Amino acid sequence: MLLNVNNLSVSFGGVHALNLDHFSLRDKELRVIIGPNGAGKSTFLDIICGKTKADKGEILFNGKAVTGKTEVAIAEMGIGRKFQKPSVFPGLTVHDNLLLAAKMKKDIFSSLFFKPTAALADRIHAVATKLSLTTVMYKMAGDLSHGQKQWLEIAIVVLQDPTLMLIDEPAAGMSDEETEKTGALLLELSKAHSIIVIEHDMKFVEQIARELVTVLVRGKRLMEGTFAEVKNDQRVIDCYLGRTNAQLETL
Amino acid sequence: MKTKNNPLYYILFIAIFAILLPAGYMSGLISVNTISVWGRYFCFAIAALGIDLIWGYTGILSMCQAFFFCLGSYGIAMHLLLKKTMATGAVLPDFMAWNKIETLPLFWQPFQSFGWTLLLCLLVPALIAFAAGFVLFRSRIKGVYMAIITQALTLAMWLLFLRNETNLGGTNGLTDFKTLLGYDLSSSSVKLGLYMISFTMLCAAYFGCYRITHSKFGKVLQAIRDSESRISYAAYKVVDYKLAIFVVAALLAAVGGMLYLPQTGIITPGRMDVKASVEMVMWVALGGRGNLKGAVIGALLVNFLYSVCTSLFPDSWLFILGFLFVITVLYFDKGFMGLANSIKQRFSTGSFKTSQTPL
Amino acid sequence: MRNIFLKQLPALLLGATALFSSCNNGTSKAGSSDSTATKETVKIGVLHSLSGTMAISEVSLKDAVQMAVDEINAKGGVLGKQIEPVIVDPASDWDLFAEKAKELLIDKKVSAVFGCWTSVSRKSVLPVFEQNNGLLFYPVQYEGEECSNSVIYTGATPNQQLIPAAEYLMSEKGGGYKKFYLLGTDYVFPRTANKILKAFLLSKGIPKENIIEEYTPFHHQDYQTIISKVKRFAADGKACILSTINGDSNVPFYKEFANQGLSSATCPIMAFSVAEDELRSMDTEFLVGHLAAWNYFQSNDLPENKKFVADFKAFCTKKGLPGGDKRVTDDPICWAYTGVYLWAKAAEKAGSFDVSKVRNALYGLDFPSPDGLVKMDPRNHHLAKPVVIGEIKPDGQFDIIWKSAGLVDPQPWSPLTSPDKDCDWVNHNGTYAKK
Amino acid sequence: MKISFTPRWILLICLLLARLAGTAQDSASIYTAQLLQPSADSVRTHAIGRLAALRIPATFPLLMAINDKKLYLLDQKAVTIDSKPSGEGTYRLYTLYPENTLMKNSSGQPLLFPLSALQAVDIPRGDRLQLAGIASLLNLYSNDAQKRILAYTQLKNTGDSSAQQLLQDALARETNTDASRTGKDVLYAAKLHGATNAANAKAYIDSITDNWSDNAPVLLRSYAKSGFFNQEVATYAAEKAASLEKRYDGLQRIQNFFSGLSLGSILILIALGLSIVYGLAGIINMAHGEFMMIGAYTTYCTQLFFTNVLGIPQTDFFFIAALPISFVVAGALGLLLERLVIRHLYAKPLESLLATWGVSLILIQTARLLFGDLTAVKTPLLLTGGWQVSPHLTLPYNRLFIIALTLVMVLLTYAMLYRSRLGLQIRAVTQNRQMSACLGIETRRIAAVTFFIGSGLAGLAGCAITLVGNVVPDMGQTYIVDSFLVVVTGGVGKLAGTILSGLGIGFFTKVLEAFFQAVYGKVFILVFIMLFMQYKPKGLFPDKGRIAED
Repeated sequence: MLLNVNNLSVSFGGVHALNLDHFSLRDKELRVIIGPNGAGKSTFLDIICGKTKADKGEILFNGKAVTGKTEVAIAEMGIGRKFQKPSVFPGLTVHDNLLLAAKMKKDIFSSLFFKPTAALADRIHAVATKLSLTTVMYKMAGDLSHGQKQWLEIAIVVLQDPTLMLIDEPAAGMSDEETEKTGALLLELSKAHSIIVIEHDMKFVEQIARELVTVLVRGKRLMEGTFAEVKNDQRVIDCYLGRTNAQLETL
Repeated sequence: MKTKNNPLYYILFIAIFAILLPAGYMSGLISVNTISVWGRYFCFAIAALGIDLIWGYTGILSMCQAFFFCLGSYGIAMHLLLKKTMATGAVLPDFMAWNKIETLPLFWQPFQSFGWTLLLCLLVPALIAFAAGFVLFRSRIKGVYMAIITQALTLAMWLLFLRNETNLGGTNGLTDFKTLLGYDLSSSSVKLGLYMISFTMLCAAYFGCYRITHSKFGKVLQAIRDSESRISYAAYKVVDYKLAIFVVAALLAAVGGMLYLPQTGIITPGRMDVKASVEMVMWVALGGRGNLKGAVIGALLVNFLYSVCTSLFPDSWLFILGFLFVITVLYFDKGFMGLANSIKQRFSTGSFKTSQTPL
Repeated sequence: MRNIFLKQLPALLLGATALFSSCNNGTSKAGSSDSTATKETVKIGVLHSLSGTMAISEVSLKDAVQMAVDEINAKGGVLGKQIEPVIVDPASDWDLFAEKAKELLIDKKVSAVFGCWTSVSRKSVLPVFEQNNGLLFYPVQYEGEECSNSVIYTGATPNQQLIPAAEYLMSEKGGGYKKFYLLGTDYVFPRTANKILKAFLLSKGIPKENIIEEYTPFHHQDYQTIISKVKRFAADGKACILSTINGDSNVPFYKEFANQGLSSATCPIMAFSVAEDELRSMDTEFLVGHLAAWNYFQSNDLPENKKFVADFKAFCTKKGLPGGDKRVTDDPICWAYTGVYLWAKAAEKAGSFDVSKVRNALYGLDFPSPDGLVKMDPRNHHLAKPVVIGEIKPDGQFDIIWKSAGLVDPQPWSPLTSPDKDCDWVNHNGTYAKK
Repeated sequence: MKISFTPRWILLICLLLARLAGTAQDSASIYTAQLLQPSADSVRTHAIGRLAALRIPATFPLLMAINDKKLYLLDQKAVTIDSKPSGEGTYRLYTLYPENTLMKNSSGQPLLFPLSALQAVDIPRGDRLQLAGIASLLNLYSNDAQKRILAYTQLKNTGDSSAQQLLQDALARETNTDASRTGKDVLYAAKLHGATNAANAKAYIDSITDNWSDNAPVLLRSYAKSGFFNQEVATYAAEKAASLEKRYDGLQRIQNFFSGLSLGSILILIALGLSIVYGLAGIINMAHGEFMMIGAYTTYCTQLFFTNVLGIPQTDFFFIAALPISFVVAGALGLLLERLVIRHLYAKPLESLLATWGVSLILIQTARLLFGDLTAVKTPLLLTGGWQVSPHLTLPYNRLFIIALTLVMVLLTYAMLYRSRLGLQIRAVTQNRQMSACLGIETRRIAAVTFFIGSGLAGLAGCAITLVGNVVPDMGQTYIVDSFLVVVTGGVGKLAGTILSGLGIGFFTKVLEAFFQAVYGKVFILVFIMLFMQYKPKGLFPDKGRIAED
């Protein structure tokens, strides 16, 4: 197992945001996590990548403990993260965004005396092509459309070349066509990387969920299974329907 | 939109300050006083470059640059004062003799040698910046918190330097220097020399900062400014980068201070009070932050205005500066350089880009 | 694009040159506006802060200098020349003091400069004056221990203010006080003043434990802790405070003093930095009955003074200055005014505006100031003058309760703290070691 | 009632009296009369000299009036005035000789006269100097308790044995507790030193201890050192002194505690507005201190308005009026600033810091041009002096008032924020601006109202600060960095945090000040805060949850 999570819990001001008894991920697996709002999906990824500190529990990545490490150390272990809200460097060009992300030595002196190499340029170009960013290479990242920003962030994660990618709602705010393209891309990436994807869009989930899907509800793991199993599970349906009803009632 | 680097700006700048002004002095059109005054502005501009690096590029508003500036000044001042004291045959600088101090305090000892002085002038601010930065950045203090804590740090140091017991001359500071490395500070040629050194240092500092900001290191800094979390998930140690640039900025401020001292002839804690530290940031804000040219021009222009206005409009110069600050922040958030760029664009493209002036 | 700029280059260079020359000439406009261009003039510089924190005190000195200049000009000027004051604003910025001093001496070539209030501003311009052979008339009481050839100190030296005040408090008439709390703002004048006072008190047999020295930062507003210390200190009577508290800290200090139940009857405060001009619009209620030591009070009833006070009020009213006829005179104002006359008289005596000649003419020169006849020291650049102690009245004026018998000679080096030093520019080269 | 004796009449009567009896009392009458003779200089000098030598208590009030330069004639009768005016520039009068009484009218009310109605008698300095020797005795008969306290302490120092009787007489008349305490101290000390056996000495030591005066420990210590009777009495005295000192140290601690509370409440008062504005609008208002200055000048102007326009000086009404006025004026100017400048800068804290710094320069210079000088507001009579809890502990009324005002304002702010609809809207906008706007809250209006309240609170703080300090154009700068520290330490936009950190910083400053000098106290505070931020980088009460960390 690449990732092993046991008894992980965190709470904010008395509310249990996450209380996960067990979660594991194989190498080169693409796992989709679904669940209603506030189920603790993003919090789970936050804990893995070091943004949020867990109250208790352990996370083993390649057999090494992740909890308690800094974001940088975790990134160096080979975990990359794409956020729900696209997080890029708006004041830099797309090219510079990609250049900063690319895997290389990242200490001060290497940065100060960095010289671009042909191999690196090729790599950046290859990833940019894959994500249709070549035409906007020298545009400020802040001036990109929402979808382009999403792709840029994915490109940033890809260039980091992590073992495990944590992708939070990649299809949010995208057109159907873009969504499909994103799905295809994720599937391709999963050949070389382990990926955890959080998604709401069931159509998209159906496209990419070739293996297991995990359902989180109120911070707990409700069930785990193939997409078909999950789709037909009564508890999952209740949970989603109940949420819809609740929303209808409040409106 | 990046403006292409037009070498003409540099030619113009060097022509005015390295040729026109000294030539004006030689021919008697411009007094040595004016030369000295501009030499001092250059020192401010050097410090302003540091502020631009830390604030404009990295997004950390540090209000303690004035303190680092003073550290540089005080170091050189201590050396000059000891030299002068030795020349007159006394054992201690006169203010210490009045304070009934018998022996030279330990921390004054190294300043008897010029080499040590230079080293300490750079080392002390760097170490303080490192220590303060380490504590502040490690605990992820940023934004407003950073600004206020550094301002409070400056305030505390100001209070400390005001005290006579600190043995740095209290409110009177250090003054009345005679020679630097044997050159008479009051002679016109030395003043011109210091002016040229300051100008050269400014150019060197500019070049250095230009190289830094255009390297990948500079891009990491801007990335920190834009999204600190993103860059740390990309495996960059943000604390290291911040610390490095904080130290560089402190060094630039100290260099400015070191050159400032012999041209002004006095350093007092007044150089690092709340007013002084905010004003230093204002130079960069007015010139245009995140733009090295802006920092230099801002520092030169604001100080020039200050000198002129205090003579011409003693009652209303504060209004002029105050309004300038408010209007710049409100309407030209990229400062003079942003304004100049948008005007230039208007001329070159015939259409006014409103994106430059958000309302 | 480059072409446009190449075309603009000469114009820009021209513009830049214009900028610098404006920098050079900019300041002359301010001062010369009311000078008489037709007659031959002699320039003097006025270097008082007109903005910033020190403006409160220094603006009045600028007015006093201006008034003296107007009077002298009305009487025909000096050596047949009208005086033209060049007024600049150093803006309470110590570095700017040095810059403006250079401007006055090098660019404006003034014959003498009247200015500065704080010790730090004086120390800031001192090297400028020494290097450029200038002459500064400094009108404020100071800590001594300085003896520059380029400064004429018309304010008091420590022995002309501090020592008589302490002597008075120790005397039978003054209340026979035995315990002294030396309280000041933390800067060089209070520090040096208290050092001299302490040496004096110790020499008079006051035991060490009966003298407390304490300092507060500038603009200190909260005197609770200190006053409760004073209260304990004064519990067994016979204690007084010698205050060198500066500027805006005074009101909170006196208020807290009264509110914690102390009064001038139980523990009087002798202030060395509170004069009529500061009391002008202060709430004097808490200050009444406390003391101050100076060389001059507006309440001095000499006819010369009555005329001076009336003239000053008339001058301020005529010029439409803030305050108008409610303006008051005080010690520094008197000496700023007297300074101009001393310079004019010395120039007449020397027959020249040359700095060294004027300086030589100043030794031993006397002048009927508003404070009576005062006399320059025959050997150094200080002024011999009477010492007075006053009690604060509700109207912000002083009741003179003690006056020295005759003029008190200045001692720039206090014999208490520097017994081996003296200042003599006639027989020695400034400060010298006494045998 | 009108008394119309000419001096000559008095002289005649006095001479007559003197002939008849020939006692010292009568010669006093003669000299007293001579004193008031307008023409005879040498006679007067001699008379004062004689009176000083005779030391007759009945003449003391008169002599004291001379010594204090408060001798007046009212219809040719020698009178003196109270030390402080009672009413608008009018004074109560006392007759001086032979009776020293308060002058009343027929209905028993004290007569009030302005100084202009009295004829001041100017006794030359030389004459007055003759009284210097007995000044302390004279003061025993002063109407001013402070003077009497001084007199008692001076009697002790003269060590005059004949003075003991005078002291006892005076103590019998004494009405003021402070003065009586001081007097008793002197009396007991004299008796203690004159005690003839150990039991007596111990009894006096007990009396001194029970008297609880400021000076008691010093007295006992010096007695213990002198070691009169035997070691036992000396030890007894030393023990008593030690126990007293311990109690006094305890009181001193309470005083320090109070000082901390008072400084803390000033900081809270200033930081309250700052905190709300920052929390809501993300504005670092560097001009906040200047709104305080505006509040202080408003108070000053209100005072001027009351004395000069309404013509009612010497009342406390102006201050009561100034409280709401300064709130409204500062608030209104804050609103203006919000309209003109701030609304372009929402959620841009660093930009707002710079712009408002420019505003503060403008405001300072405007105040300097308008008011020019160092000014100070008269403290309302009600708030002068202090509540004397014990001889060692005085809590000044002005500071008590500020603490109370802070308490009230904190409660009002709390009620406004957590118990009103407006507060709900403010909190909503503070947490999520966009969402609030979607829910139909007029965020702009809410922001403006908040700015009004924040600036108003600063104005109120300025008004309160006139009670302890003065009014100068750059007074705001003194407090601004400190109050920002309070906000930052407490966690921005957190009411509870602001209060806690304000009190904390106030206490710490005062505690440190008691051990070190004021300057080092400040430096230490800063170091503490920096270390504190290591553990709580977002202040005492940071936001929790996922959103907070973006």
